[in-house]
Amino acid sequence: MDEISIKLPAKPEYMSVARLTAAAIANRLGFSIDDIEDLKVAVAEAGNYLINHFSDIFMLEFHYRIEDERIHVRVMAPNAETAKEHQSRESELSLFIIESVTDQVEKDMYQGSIRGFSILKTGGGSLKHE
Amino acid sequence: MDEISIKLPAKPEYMSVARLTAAAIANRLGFSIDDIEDLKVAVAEAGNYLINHFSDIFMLEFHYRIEDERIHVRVMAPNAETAKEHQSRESELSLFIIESVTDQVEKDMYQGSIRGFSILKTGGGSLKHE
Amino acid sequence: MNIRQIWSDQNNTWHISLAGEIDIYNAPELKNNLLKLVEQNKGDIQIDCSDLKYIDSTGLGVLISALRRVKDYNGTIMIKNLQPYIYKIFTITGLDKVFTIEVQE
Amino acid sequence: MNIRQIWSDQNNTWHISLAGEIDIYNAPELKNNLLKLVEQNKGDIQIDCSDLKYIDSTGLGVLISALRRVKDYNGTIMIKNLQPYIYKIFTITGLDKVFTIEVQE
Ligand SMILES: Nc1ncnc2c1ncn2[C@@H]1O[C@H](COP(=O)(O)OP(=O)(O)O)[C@@H](O)[C@H]1O
Ligand SMILES: Nc1ncnc2c1ncn2[C@@H]1O[C@H](COP(=O)(O)OP(=O)(O)O)[C@@H](O)[C@H]1O
Repeated sequence: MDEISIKLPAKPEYMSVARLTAAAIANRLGFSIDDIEDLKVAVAEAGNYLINHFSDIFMLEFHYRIEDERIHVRVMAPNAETAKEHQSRESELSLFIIESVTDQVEKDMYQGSIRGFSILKTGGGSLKHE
Repeated sequence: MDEISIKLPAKPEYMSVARLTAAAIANRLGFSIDDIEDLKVAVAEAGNYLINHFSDIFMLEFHYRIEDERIHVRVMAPNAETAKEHQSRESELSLFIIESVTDQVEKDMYQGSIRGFSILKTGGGSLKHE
Repeated sequence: MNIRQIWSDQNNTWHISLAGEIDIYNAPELKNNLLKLVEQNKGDIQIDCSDLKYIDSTGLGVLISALRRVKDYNGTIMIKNLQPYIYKIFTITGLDKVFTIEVQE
Repeated sequence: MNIRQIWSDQNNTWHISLAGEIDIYNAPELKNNLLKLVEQNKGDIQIDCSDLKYIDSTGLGVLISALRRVKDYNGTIMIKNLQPYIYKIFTITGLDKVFTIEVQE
């Protein structure tokens, strides 16, 4: 089992880096183009959700655990505490998308807010693929 | 100043991930295609050097510090201790390449071995560009 | 992200082409652009997405928000030449029902 | 990385084309391939690099090592259509003097 971790400033301008890393890892594991795209999308929307949700978010952490054909990734906002008053409506879209393109998602809750996502993506096509 | 850090297994198969992350970061900063390529090459050769040098290397760490048009990156093999008996001849090539495509390189020494590189790359073309 | 637009008086339509990646970083720029256009000419919008490589929830939000403005004057938004893997994001979110979409062959 | 090769009896040459990225991960595979070829036919080698996107020190080492074998029987290695930014890696390391290289226009 291999592990990869990435810490980024929780700023919109670095989400492209998060996406490319996700794609590079899935590509290395021999995932299909569709599965690479799914993982990239899920990781990006998890990051988007957290950036949009907290007013005091500074860092985003991505921990990848790689086993054979499976990638587990945790996306976290480790020290974020204060949820924004107005939740952006895109957050619902993020949640929909994450659930649809992955095999399994768990939400790490903190004081009633989602502060992290544990995502499982397998290489053989997601269970919920059309 | 923004910071990004990445930890990877020190295995040849993950060097493509290291390269893509380097390229994604330099791209985000608006580096030219040549400068993106230079940073990618430097980071990859630093990783190659460390993987080739130590017999007990498990992790590679990449710390990026980003200021305006400059990227500082440290590439490290934090717990590696035992240098291989036979140094591969490609290591000389790695050192040549790193020095030529960056603006500045410092070597972090540990018991006579290079265990890390501190690399500076500016967006305006490396000093030693042809 | 790259945005180009041409106004056609003949069919009262903005022909927009979107290329590259639209994400949380550049979606605000897209929003400003679209709002300026519909202020300038209250017409229909056709968006050509042949070269669109990625759009995230933030980008979708911008399209929804533009649609709302356009509907205020009974206009329409049509999305053309969407790549199948991006169309998937529209179906997941139910937005295939909200926009008129043509997928790339 | 993608390797294709054709043997030409007429000019006693292996025509090889290298595509994609050659790095510390797949360089051993390239080495095995090249060594098998020169065992099979002791000829010259022409490597077309039109679609080569990246080569690292490990890949250069493989080429050096192949050159050594080929020189044992007085053969040559010629590298063709190298992209300028990859040629730069050959000049930095002095390998532009060791191989015959044609850069892509
Ligand atoms: N149904 C929806 N789903 C997801 N996001 C939406 C939806 N409707 C609107 N949004 C997003 O929420 C924001 C507020 O929408 P809107 O009422 O159109 O306000 P505005 O006039 O500021 O665009 C918009 O920026 C849009 O991106
Ligand atoms: N001048 C050189 N610079 C860098 N690497 C070299 C050089 N010469 C050989 N090498 C590398 O060192 C290794 C040993 O070279 P060589 O003597 O040709 O042995 P082998 O027969 O195992 O290929 C080779 O795999 C080659 O990649």
